[in-house]
Amino acid sequence: MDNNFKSLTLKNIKKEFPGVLALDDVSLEAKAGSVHALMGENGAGKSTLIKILAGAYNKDQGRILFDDKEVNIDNPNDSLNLGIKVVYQEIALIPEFTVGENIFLEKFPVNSLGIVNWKKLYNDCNNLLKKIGFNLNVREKVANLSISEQQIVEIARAIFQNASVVVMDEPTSSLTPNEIEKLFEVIENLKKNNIAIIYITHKIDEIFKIANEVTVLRDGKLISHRDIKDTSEEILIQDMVGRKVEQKFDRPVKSFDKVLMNINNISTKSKLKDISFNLYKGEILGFFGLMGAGRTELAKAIYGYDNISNGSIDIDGQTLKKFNTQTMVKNGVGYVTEDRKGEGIIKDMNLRENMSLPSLEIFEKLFTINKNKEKKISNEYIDKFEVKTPSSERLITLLSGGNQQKILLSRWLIRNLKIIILDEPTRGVDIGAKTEILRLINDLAKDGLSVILMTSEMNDLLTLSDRIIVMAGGKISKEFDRNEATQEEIFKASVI
Amino acid sequence: MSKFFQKNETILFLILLLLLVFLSFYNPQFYSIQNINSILRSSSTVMIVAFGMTILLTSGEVDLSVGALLSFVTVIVMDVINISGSLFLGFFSVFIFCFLIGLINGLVRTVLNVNSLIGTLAMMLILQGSVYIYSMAAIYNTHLIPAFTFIGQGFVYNVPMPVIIMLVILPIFVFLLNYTRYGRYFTAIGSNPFSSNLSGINNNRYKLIGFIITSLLVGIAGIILASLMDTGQQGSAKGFELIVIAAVLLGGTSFKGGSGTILGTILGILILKVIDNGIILMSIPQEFQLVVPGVILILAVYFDTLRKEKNG
Amino acid sequence: MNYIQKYLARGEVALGIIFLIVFVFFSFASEYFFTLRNIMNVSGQLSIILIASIGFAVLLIAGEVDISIGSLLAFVAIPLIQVMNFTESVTLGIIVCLLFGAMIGLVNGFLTVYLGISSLIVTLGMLFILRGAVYLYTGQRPISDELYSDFFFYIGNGKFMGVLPYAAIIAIIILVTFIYIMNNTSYGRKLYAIGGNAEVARLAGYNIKLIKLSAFVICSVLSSISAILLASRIGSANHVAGDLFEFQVVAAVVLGGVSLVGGIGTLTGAALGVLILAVISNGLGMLNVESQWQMVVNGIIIILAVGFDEIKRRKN
Amino acid sequence: MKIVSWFLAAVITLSLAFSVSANPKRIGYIVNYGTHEWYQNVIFGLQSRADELGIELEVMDANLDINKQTQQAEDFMTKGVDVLMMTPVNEEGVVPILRKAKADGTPVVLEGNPAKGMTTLFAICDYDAGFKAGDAVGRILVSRGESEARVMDVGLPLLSATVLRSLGFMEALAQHVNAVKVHELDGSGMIDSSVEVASAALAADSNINVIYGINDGSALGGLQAWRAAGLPEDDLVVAGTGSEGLAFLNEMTKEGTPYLVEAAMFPEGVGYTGMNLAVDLFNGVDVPEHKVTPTLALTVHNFAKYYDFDKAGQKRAINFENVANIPTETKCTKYASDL
Repeated sequence: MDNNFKSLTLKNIKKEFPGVLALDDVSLEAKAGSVHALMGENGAGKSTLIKILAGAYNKDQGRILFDDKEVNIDNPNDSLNLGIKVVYQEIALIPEFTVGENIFLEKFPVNSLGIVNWKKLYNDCNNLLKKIGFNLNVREKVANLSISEQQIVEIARAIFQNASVVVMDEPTSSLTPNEIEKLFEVIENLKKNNIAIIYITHKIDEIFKIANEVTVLRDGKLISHRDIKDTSEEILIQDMVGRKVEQKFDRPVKSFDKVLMNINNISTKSKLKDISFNLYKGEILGFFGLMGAGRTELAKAIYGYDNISNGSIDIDGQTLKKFNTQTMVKNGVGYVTEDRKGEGIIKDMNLRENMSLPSLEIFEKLFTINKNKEKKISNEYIDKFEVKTPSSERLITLLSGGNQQKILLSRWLIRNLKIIILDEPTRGVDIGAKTEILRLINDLAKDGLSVILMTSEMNDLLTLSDRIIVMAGGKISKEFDRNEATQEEIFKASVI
Repeated sequence: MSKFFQKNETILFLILLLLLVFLSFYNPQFYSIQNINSILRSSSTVMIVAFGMTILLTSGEVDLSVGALLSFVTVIVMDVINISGSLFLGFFSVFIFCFLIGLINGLVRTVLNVNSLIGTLAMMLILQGSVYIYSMAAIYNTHLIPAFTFIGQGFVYNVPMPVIIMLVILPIFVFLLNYTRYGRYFTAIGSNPFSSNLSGINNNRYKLIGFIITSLLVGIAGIILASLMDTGQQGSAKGFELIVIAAVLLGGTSFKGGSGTILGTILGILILKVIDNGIILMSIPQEFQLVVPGVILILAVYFDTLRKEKNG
Repeated sequence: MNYIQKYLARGEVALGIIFLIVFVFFSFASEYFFTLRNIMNVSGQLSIILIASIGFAVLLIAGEVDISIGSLLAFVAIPLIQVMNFTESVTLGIIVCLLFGAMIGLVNGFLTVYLGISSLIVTLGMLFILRGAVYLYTGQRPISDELYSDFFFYIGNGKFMGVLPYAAIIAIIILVTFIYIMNNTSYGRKLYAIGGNAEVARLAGYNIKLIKLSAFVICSVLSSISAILLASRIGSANHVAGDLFEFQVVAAVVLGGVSLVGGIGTLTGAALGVLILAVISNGLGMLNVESQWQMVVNGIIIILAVGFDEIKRRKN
Repeated sequence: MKIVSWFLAAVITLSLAFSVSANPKRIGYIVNYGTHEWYQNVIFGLQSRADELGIELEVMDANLDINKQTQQAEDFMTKGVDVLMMTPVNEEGVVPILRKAKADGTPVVLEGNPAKGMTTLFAICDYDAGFKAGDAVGRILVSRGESEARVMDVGLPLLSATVLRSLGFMEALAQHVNAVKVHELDGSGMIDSSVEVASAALAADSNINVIYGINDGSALGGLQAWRAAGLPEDDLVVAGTGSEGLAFLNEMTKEGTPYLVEAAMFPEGVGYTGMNLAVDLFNGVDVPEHKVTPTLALTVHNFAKYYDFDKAGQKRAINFENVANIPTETKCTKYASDL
């Protein structure tokens, strides 16, 4: 917006959510014409930081300087007026709108009567897309686009007008290698146009291709800020995880013999193609995949939440072709969702009720729920997992994310379970709770429970899994045994 | 103590108490047995249906066809008993009919996936029309079976029969919502349908049951109303659905599902009915029977929203 | 081929075909139906519900709902007729009537948007309050139009060149204007965006509260225009006017494919929904079918149309 | 003999043919609330006379929707009926229709209440009907040796017609005994709301010996509330209004019922008279502005003269001739304008 723009600086930013200190004294400077990479595990505070930049959250403390002048970002409008444009990780588009409309969502080209100049809108859009080398029908509804095309629309929207700072949150997570190359060209172009870029990614190789400097966050704290020349993959990983990848748990390599579940050629209409694998008793089977690889879809298909179009599942010698969540729960399968707020907790219920929901028959006598027994058992689990709460009668919404997650895990553990599917069990969970949850998973497997563990946290994946299956594009791309898996190999398999 | 005041029921109870004190100052007749019986009797049909509506709203659904069904039931029960001379057959056909209507409402919601606001609105139109296709004329009591008259008009130890019927049904629903897993399921389904499905609960089955229960309760209320009017009257119970829904919402059940208590519903109905009664006792223009509940509804839900925001 | 399929998949096209079938059926079934006079009559008759449906659809698209419009119809007619009777000015009456409508829209919108009460609850309460206020003020006696002006009579009853009802002209102008606004102005697109995904709209810097508030006002003001047409047609401010009107509007708009969750649907669709129900009602009347059958037919059509639409949507 | 009968038949046929040619062919009637029993019987009367005269009668039901009634009037004019008959949802609301019909050249006959711009009207006299019932109740009270009537009036205070009924009833009653109106209620004319408001009123004060209902639903609702309150029926007198349908006949013929008087308005007779009026208007015969239809206080002793009541079959058949012979006012004693 301003050709003389020099830099955007965040100073000593602090942001607290109930129970979690999301950002603690974080500073960051984005310089015009340069790419500042921001790294960190899930939950390190990157998303919170960009939401503050976008005006979606308000900071608790700290200052934001635009060209050395202090500015307020109280709402999205303030942010947009400064030329801060964000490409969100979750697709933030209006599905019923066309590509062109979505790109111009902020400000439609209008005349003085507020009438949209469609010709100009679509022409400009076409030109923009052509310029940055992507080929999309600008009049197509976004709902009809693939995920990667939608991501391109997001990127195009952020850069098409008046940007001074472009924030990209995992922009390549669902792009093809070809598209990623083009995106990097776009970024080079932005640099030339004196625009500052904050680039968030998990993919270390990307950073060395495009970034000028890199900042690492961990658990809401600023860990390091280095020039790209002064760093290496090793150092960055160390900064992110805080230590070299190491064994946190006592989980020796061993072989399993009793197959508990066979997944035979499962496909779904939307995503999954021909997936087969076995799950052994007492095994932790890790799944890795980048966004859009189909992990969550697989979990939901196995669990009977989404219909499968093909294939079957054998559990305990029983072959299932048509099944739903009830079938799976009856067969001793449990599922903990990645979307705790949307699909996990029941906000109108207390801890006890949330915990006992799938297992009420255990507490039943003559159609009556024995609330004392229910309280007793839920208190046992509250104690066992050190859930921080005054009582089991507290509304679940009043707990922190980590404690909520412990309750959701307990939801399944109070019943007789054979298999548990965990989808990002440590996402949005503070570090203390995280370690406890991981230890718990390990203990459960030792007791003979089979665990399907889907996580993007490489460290957890490597230290806990007996086998690791890597997914890409709705298919299984590679399978590793515990002793042969390395970070690099897994990454490589996931970007095929 | 502060927890006690945070409860919606407490606030409703205080409102009710204020009303009762105010009215008793104004008119000493208010506390006569007769007047209390009159309030309770006219509350009981609303309450019986509201028990079902509480379940439905808790599970995130609504049934607008209850009023139309209620007047249809009065016609059916009177007609069948007139023809057959058998109370059993009369009640039986009512419950079969109500079961079918509830089933259709539920299937339209769960199979056709039509928003229940629209589906039951359409059912309301269908019932309002077809009751006249069933019979243009009101059906009068020609069977003269005393037991039938007793249902709506009788007393047991000075307590009106409809109140007794309501009191028999009440504990079933208190039990159902608070002490059985089904109550939990309805709350879970309304509060977070994804989560409840992922917990192995068949959302659609319980929604279907909710619609059927509500319709069956309308059947009971319809039999009482028919006895009270001594007539099967098409077009009776006008606006009944709105009163039931308003009372349940006033009682703290959320329109978005998830939270609802029978106690709240009962208090909601009593408040509305005491206001109605007070307006007649005080000889205030009866038009206020429309205005006052409207204001109270908005205020009650507003306070509820405020309180929920405070709780995060 | 692909293009044709895509075209047919559009909700409005399916509705248009249903409309044509209904229309052709009645043309053959009744000798009176397909006459210029009848078609012009129907077009005048449906304009009242059409205008209110446009406002209602705009609000639904923005993700909110107003079920108080039936009571509003009766309520705002009172200032209209009273001002006309006192000042002998139709224009003044209309202005005051529209102002009252706008005020009610502001109140509904304020309670919903700024106090955060669900619009369904707010307007359910408003439904009771306005109807009660009408009963109280009028003592349940209609207030007659004593001015008896030709101008006011012609608004709802007159026909341009003796053929096309003025009411229909007003409705068509409003419909075309709002179709244009919804499709071609940034304001209209913002309404869609807000109803489609409020969070995205917020991040795009929209003033969601203000825009939603304006949608409430649009809904109430358009309903007030319906109220003026109705008052002209019944020559009075009538306490029974608009009873169950909100249900008719909801049915027509939803039949027209406007989603109750917001962001989805078009005014063309809503208008077709109104058209279909109006033609069925008129046609059955021309065939001497009792009105109770009309209710049953309407109920079944709504369930089937919405159910069909949902199934189609789920398939995609 | 054969020739005579042939001749007679020819005369009858000819005269019929003649009369048919002078009559309207099609008449449209818009009823305000067609599902109500009273109006079903009005329609029965209209149809009976229309059949006799060979007129095609079409009926539409506005179902209390004033907007719909306006549309239906337009629809009838589009269909080109010879006479338009209507019972207005309310009188103020039909003024524009009358104006339109005049422009269209369609003659209009109203039922019920006068409206601005109308030509002719057929209706009962509400005040007189109430008066006749009050008179009958007064006589009963006197015969029982009572000197005071304490009345619960289950009324509809917001309709002038029903207010006139209540007024007539009370004024007639006052001619016999000391008449006190203890409760003045709004039962909406519906049995269920009447039960509700009467219950509340009786709870406040049940020292009542007369219940008057402005229609049958109101009277029965009042009586049902009395019964549901468990009050003794021995000294009570209930009077209803309308002879709408079977309700009063069912109740009145019960053993020991307090429902003793019905202000009968003979809806079938109303319809019958109305059809004659429509034919007269069409034929250009001079018609009165208000054609009064007969009313009478019916009791268990005299109803059989006018109604043949089949209790088992739930049917009633009116005796049009006897109803027509009831002496009828040429003008009502009081109109809405007198209130």
